Amino acid sequence: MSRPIDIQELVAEVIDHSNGATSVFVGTVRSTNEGKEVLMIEYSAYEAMAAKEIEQIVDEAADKYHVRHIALEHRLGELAIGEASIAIVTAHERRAPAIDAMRYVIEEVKRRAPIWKLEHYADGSRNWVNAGTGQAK
Amino acid sequence: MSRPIDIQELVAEVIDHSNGATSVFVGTVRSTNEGKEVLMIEYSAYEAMAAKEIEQIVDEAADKYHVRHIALEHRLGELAIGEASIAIVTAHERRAPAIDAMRYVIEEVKRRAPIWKLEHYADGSRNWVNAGTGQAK
Amino acid sequence: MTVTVLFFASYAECLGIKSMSLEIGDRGTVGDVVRAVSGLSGASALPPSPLIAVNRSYARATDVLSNGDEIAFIPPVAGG
Amino acid sequence: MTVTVLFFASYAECLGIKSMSLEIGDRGTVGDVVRAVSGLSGASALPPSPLIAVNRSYARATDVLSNGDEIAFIPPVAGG
Repeated sequence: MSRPIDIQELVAEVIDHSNGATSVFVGTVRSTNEGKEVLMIEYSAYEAMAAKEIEQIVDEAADKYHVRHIALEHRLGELAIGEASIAIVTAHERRAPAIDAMRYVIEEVKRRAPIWKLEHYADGSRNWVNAGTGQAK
Repeated sequence: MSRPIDIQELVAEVIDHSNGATSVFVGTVRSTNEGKEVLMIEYSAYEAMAAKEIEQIVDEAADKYHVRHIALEHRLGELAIGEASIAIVTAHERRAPAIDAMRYVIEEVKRRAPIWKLEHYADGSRNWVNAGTGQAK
Repeated sequence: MTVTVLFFASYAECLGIKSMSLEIGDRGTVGDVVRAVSGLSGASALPPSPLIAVNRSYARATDVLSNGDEIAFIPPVAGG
Repeated sequence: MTVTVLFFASYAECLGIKSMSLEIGDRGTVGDVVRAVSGLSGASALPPSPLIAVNRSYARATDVLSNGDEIAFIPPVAGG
């Protein structure tokens, strides 16, 4: 979780000659959020539960869309602007299930995985993303 | 169009620090189609029109989802099993427009771009994909 | 007037040609070109109303052509 | 019986603690733990019904606890 995400490596995990479609989602740290200039984001998690929840989400996507090939990586710790915090790769014979499964996994990870972001801004302030507002990204 | 698609390079084309989400679709040559073992696929196109149509599709996606960062590559010629025939990369501040734009582009390219596949099978036969059936993949 | 007619993929294979020049009457339409082509050897393998592009844009049978237009017969596409 | 209570992110910051051991009565519930925590210094910053996980699964206020359970207070998540 502490080294940069290698997308090619994740894609390689799902390679199978029966697949005709690979779908990838990469979440990266944005330079601005709600009008404030972001310096970096500190990601933290309830690690044991996050791992369990993510495993369950992947299993659900596999069942729901019959997608056997799903790879996911989520980083924790301090991430700079432009760095990838999450990458999801799905592959399937056809494109619709690959894209649907990818979308399901990112939506559910954002909804359920116990992971938090502490944004540090250029003006010296910091903010727990979503805390208080309960507003989903 | 004749060298392998470099996904990292396409992703690099859309990198912008204002973006928090990158979405990728890669279409690859499958080892079987409708129960037949595929050896390779020959892609051909009405190149001038395909380029124009793809440019228009990208413009439509940009307008529809307000996604400024879209990169696309489509290969022609003989492709082996597992090789990428198309890659689409979109990036946006938020994930929903990035994923929607990616999906729009691949659906429309498959529906409208004048590109054809001649599948060569292990049993020595060959078939123009979709020809006759008019069935969309 | 003269137009260029292009054939691709399975259509080029059925007809045995990739392109031809065609002399048509003034205010000739896409439909006129389709009828002319339907008389070619191998054209029975083409659908009665094939997809047509004029100057690289999809067109309708009633569209009127101009001298020098490029008319393409587009088999069912299968890109991606 | 004894349960372990975990706090994360903004909750850990408000309370100034990341975990504690809590002694509760037999057949104590998630709700009992939430009430006990609401008496801690800094707990006013927590919502009245925070999201709770028991042994790494989301739980309800009425769920009955067992000795040794791990109860986690989950702030609004923001992964991805």
